[in-house]
Amino acid sequence: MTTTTSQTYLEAIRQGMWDEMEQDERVFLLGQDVGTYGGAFRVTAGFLDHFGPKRVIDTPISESGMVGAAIGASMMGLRPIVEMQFIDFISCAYNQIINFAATCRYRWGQNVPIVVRGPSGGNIHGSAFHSQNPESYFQHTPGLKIVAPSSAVDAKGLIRAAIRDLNPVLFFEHKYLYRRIKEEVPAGDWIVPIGKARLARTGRDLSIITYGAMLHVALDAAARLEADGIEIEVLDLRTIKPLDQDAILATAQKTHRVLVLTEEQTTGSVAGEVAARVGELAFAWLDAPVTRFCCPDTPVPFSPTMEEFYLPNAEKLVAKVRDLLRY
Amino acid sequence: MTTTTSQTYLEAIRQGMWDEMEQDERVFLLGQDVGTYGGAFRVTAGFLDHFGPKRVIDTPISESGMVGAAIGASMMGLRPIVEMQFIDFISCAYNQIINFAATCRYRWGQNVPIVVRGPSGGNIHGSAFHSQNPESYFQHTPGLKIVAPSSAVDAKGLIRAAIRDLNPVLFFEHKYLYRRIKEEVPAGDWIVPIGKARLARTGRDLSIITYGAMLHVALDAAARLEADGIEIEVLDLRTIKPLDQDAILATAQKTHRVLVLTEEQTTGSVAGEVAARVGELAFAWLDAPVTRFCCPDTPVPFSPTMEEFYLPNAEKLVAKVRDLLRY
Amino acid sequence: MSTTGKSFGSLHPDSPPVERLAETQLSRERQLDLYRLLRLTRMVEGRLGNLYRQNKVVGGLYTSLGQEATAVGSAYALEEGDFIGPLIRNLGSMLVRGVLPREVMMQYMARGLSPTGGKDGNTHFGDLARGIVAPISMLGSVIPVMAGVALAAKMQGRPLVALTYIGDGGTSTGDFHEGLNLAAVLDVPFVLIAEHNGYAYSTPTARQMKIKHIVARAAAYGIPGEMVDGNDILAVYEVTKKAVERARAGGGPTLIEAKTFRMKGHAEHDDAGYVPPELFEQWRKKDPIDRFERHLLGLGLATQEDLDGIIAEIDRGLDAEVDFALASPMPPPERALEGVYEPDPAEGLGTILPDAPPVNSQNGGVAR
Amino acid sequence: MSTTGKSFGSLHPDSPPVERLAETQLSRERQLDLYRLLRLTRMVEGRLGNLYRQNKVVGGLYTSLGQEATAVGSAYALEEGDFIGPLIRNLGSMLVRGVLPREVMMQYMARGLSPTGGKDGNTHFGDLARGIVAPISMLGSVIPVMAGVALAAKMQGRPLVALTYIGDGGTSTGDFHEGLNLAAVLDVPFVLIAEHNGYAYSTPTARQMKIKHIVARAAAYGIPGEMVDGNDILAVYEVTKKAVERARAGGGPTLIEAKTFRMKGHAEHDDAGYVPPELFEQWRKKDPIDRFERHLLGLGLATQEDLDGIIAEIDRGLDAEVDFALASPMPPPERALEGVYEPDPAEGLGTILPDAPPVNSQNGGVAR
Ligand SMILES: Cc1ncc(C[n+]2csc(CCOP(=O)(O)OP(=O)(O)O)c2C)c(N)n1
Ligand SMILES: Cc1ncc(C[n+]2csc(CCOP(=O)(O)OP(=O)(O)O)c2C)c(N)n1
Ligand SMILES: [Mg+2]
Ligand SMILES: [Mg+2]
Repeated sequence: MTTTTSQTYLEAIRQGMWDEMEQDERVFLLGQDVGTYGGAFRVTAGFLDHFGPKRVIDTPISESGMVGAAIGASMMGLRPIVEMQFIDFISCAYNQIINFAATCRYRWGQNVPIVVRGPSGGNIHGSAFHSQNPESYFQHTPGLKIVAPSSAVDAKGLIRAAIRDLNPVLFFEHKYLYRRIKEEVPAGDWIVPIGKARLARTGRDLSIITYGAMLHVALDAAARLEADGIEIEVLDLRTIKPLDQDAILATAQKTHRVLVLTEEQTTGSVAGEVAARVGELAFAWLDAPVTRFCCPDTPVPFSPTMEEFYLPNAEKLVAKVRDLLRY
Repeated sequence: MTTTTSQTYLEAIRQGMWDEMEQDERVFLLGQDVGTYGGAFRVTAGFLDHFGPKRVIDTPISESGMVGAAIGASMMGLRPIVEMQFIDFISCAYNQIINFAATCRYRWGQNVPIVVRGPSGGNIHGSAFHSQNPESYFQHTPGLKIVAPSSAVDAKGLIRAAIRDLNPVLFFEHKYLYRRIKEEVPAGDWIVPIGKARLARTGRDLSIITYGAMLHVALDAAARLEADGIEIEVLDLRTIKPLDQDAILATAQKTHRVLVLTEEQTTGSVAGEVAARVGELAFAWLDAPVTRFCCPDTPVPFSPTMEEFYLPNAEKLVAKVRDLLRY
Repeated sequence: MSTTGKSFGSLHPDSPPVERLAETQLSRERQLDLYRLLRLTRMVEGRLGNLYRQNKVVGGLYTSLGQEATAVGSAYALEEGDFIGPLIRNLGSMLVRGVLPREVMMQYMARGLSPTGGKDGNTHFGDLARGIVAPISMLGSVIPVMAGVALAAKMQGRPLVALTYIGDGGTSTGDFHEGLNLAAVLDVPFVLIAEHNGYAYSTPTARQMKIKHIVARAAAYGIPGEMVDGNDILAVYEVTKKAVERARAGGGPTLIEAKTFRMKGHAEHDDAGYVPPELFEQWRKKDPIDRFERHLLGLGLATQEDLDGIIAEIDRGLDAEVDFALASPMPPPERALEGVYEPDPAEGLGTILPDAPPVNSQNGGVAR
Repeated sequence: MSTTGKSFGSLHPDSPPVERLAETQLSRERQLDLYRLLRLTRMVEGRLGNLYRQNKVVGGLYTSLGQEATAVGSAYALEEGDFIGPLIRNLGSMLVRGVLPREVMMQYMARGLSPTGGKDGNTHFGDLARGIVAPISMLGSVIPVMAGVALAAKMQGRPLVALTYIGDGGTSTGDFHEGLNLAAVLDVPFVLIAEHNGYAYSTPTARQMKIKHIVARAAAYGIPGEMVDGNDILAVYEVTKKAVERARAGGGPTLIEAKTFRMKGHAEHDDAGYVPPELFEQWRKKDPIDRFERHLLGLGLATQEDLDGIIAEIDRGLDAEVDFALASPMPPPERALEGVYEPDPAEGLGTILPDAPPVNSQNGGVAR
């Protein structure tokens, strides 16, 4: 019998970090406004008071500097968590992440256990620089791990796993989910392992492979389609790198039809990588083309009318699924 | 009757830039050591003497600053060409490229006609930071164009097209080809259009889709396979963004078997994007899984023994093709 | 660093009733024009605040309350043909360059007739015809870009100056350093105004840098530095004018530090609980509009009626602007797909070389 | 900026025959040890040059000829437990920290027994046990990383100092600024040596920055700056020692500018045709080894025989190192696949929460 607490996605992340910091004094936070202010989204509210200024560090506006410092500190045995105020600003730390953090282990045997985390994703009318999903910028880089939870439980378990991981982990929180999701989260010291997808719904007609905020779009669409007796299987990747290839191939082999749904511009997307793998490794089982449903190849538009048009939603997804079932 | 000159890949790029600078006084160069020294690879040797220090600017070691300055200058009606001394250092300008250069047109109607170019690719034992193929870092970003020529003729025609293009163009030269390729290049004022692939070899048994240095590996393998009566079609993408989807689908429809060959780590590669498109849009024609042949998911290793193991070559490719033909 | 700016204006809270702002050659008319622009800035932001509270604004609202003089005074020192790269707190500089209040309102409300057609929000729009380059959100990034504008001007022999802004927080970015160093070493006509307003979001300057005065960084680039009372609009005008003239005359870039204070939170949602109330108290006394009014009235350059008249006229104008903006439609959804790339010109980009024929597998490997 | 470094050493080419280097408390033994390390650096690079000309080196060869005193003297001022982040021209600092010549040789020859197992080349290897962090090629990037090492030390209460290097060219990178500012504002035990050697590849300092002395940048971060004759090994030692002690005592970072000169091209393939021959002439007279020898001999700290003895011993040692390195095998090809990720510890990362059961489509949408 485990006790549970009702927690939002945001609270779960917060709690996960809090618990790790309580348990492991090597863990510390750095980022802009993470201390006094508790973070732009208040993810770290209360941390400064509780853990003190040594472990909760307000930094200058220096994303590259922050990540670099985290890399150095991690080599000394600490476990830094770097917050990007919005994940879009990770572009300013690109070099440190892909060239420094990601390669030390391979080049000279030095692992770099850091977490870089922050709010990603759209649907909050944040326009081009406060809505990005940067997972595809990094999916190509060996040495990185990338996580993108869709639920409070996963968010808590994965942030704990990310902090304990011995490699650099990029942890992309979907800000649309921060306060929109509330779940019973079990108490206790547990993790959700990096690299494992989760079957969110079983079905035999078609598989939707997705992650993050889109998981909820997929479940919504699946529920709608159920009325017509259509059984949709939904796989929540949870980890973008390394992909859980076994789970991906298993669902493809089961339903023979795969739609990959992600909140990214289509070209060069994570969805493309998933589709390429399914197409190559599950070819014999496929009854229809592996289909991507992502955003169009444009920056994220600001105005709600356009952003709604730009983003996948359940209604559009239902139509895509019906098309694919007719193939 | 057109006259031709025998030119290396490097000379062709150099000549293309030279001709554009002669014809169009808006075109200018900036980069580290591009002036007095003529560039680390001597691509711009002689430019300073001929065009003067106003149009050939040695800059500080500031990749982000260089690209930013190019963006600003382009808005004023100039046509800057920024050299990265090695293309790997483009990671330091990532933010300026994906967020500034790529989005102005969409957000406020301001186009940004700049070229960012430099030596990419491995096989010269340059290790992790002098061997990168960064096209996949950028393929996801709407607003960018990406070019990667495989021949001297294409290099010359495409650099001219890139300079004339009204959008930001990333021009990735493969340094392994710089002096290893020599061709007859026609004289005169012509371009090779961005966005058009080139059929490098016709065949009916299997298509290899590739670009850059790997084109030559593909042609080599195709020639070897010809001895066994195997007809390989080879498509040279030349442009990575926007992809020539028509040409890609046409060859897939023709041969029913597609292998995508690129010199990148496999996951999140351009090859993945091509494979995803073929899998989705040419599904009905496929007799075998679209197969990627890229590098393993590791940084580029330094030692020749390991780098040879890491890189695709004709021998390995022949084996892959035979496997795929047996499917 | 030079701190000639110190001679302008006064930071003393106990300044005498007749405000002694910096000396200026500006005529009475131009001073009243400056006053109008300063007032306009505050009043436009006031209207935006109303719209925000009415839930008409999409996303956050960022204002420059208490620091309007920096943006307005500096932009006023420019000539037609010059370029600015304003940040979110520099609405005033955009109004100086002719941006209409409705444009900003429609931007904030994501309307289809906004300068970006609803594609971007707030002050993030540009218009080269009016000499405005839009920044991106990533702080610091516009500095090298404006250095590039200045570089082009120099190359083209155009006698213009590029001016941009950075917050105290933004000075910590790599692009601040790369951009300013590049501008300095290439000796381009560039002016950077560092708006030192005490905080970067919740982070006080002492956590941002170990120096007290940002102007100390000018010496790191070998360029002149000026420190100015950012709440004395005449001082800001004069010090910028001097820098702009030097730049235009080929004297290269200047870094100007304007001391001011952000009188609200970072954005409308932020109650600025982390700012000690005394600081607000102190700085309220130095309000740039109040001070400019005391100067104008004290020196007999304007009567209270003159000022009231200006305010009333702005108010009337803003009613119409708000009405227009509110009545304007949201953009059509499909516009989301438009405008990513600049198309090739109709005549193409040049003669296309026909591709060499492919090797033909059926033909013994010979080109067909 | 403070320029206490100026008091150390002498930049005058016409220095008297008995070299007057900086005053030092270093004993005769330690001075001879320093001499050995200085010599060793030059001789190891000399051997690498031979190997390069024999086509045994894979890729380029980068040396520190003429500037060895900066790396050696500064690293010599550190204690065991301190950390360095050496760049390509700082082989000397690595040798000070116990790196064996064979390690560097095998790195340059891409051998399987090299510290990176052939995965990376030249001086790009690290070893925390010896306090060495490997940089990446992107200049400037190691500065924030070493600031992070220092930050950790401070947090952990370990009395150690992190020291790294940057070239005049590398100071133009954003990471120089972000890293140094971060170190300054967090007040961590960090020392940055800016090696001002006249050129960045072919680019003279005047094209890199508008300032003459890099040390002018210390004031931009509110930290002490020191300028030192980089070819006076004792001066470099002393000034670094002072900075390191201050840092260790909680006094925060220091920026040290060492004036020196790159006596070759950027790499072995570069003939440095762009450097005026007079400059080489001038600086040859200031060769740090010659000067240190004149000091040792002139003050009677060593005889020519002593020095010859040291050289001969190094030489014998290097013969063995070269032989070992040359005889060592290339790495097995499949090693390319190894070592990208650190595996989870055997016991795992914690208790794994079982996943909630999926919704079951066949069951009216209820979890099965
Ligand atoms: C590179 C980057 N990192 C983080 C942010 C998030 N952010 C937006 S405004 C701000 C504070 C800016 O402070 P300052 O530069 O002092 O300007 P002010 O708001 O005071 O005018 C931050 C951290 C950003 N926009 N860009
Ligand atoms: C970010 C980055 N840009 C470009 C380069 C290419 N590069 C390697 S060394 C060098 C010159 C370095 O000059 P400096 O910093 O003065 O060091 P020095 O070689 O004189 O020791 C350049 C431009 C690089 N390594 N990193
Ligand atoms: Mg501020
Ligand atoms: Mg140098």
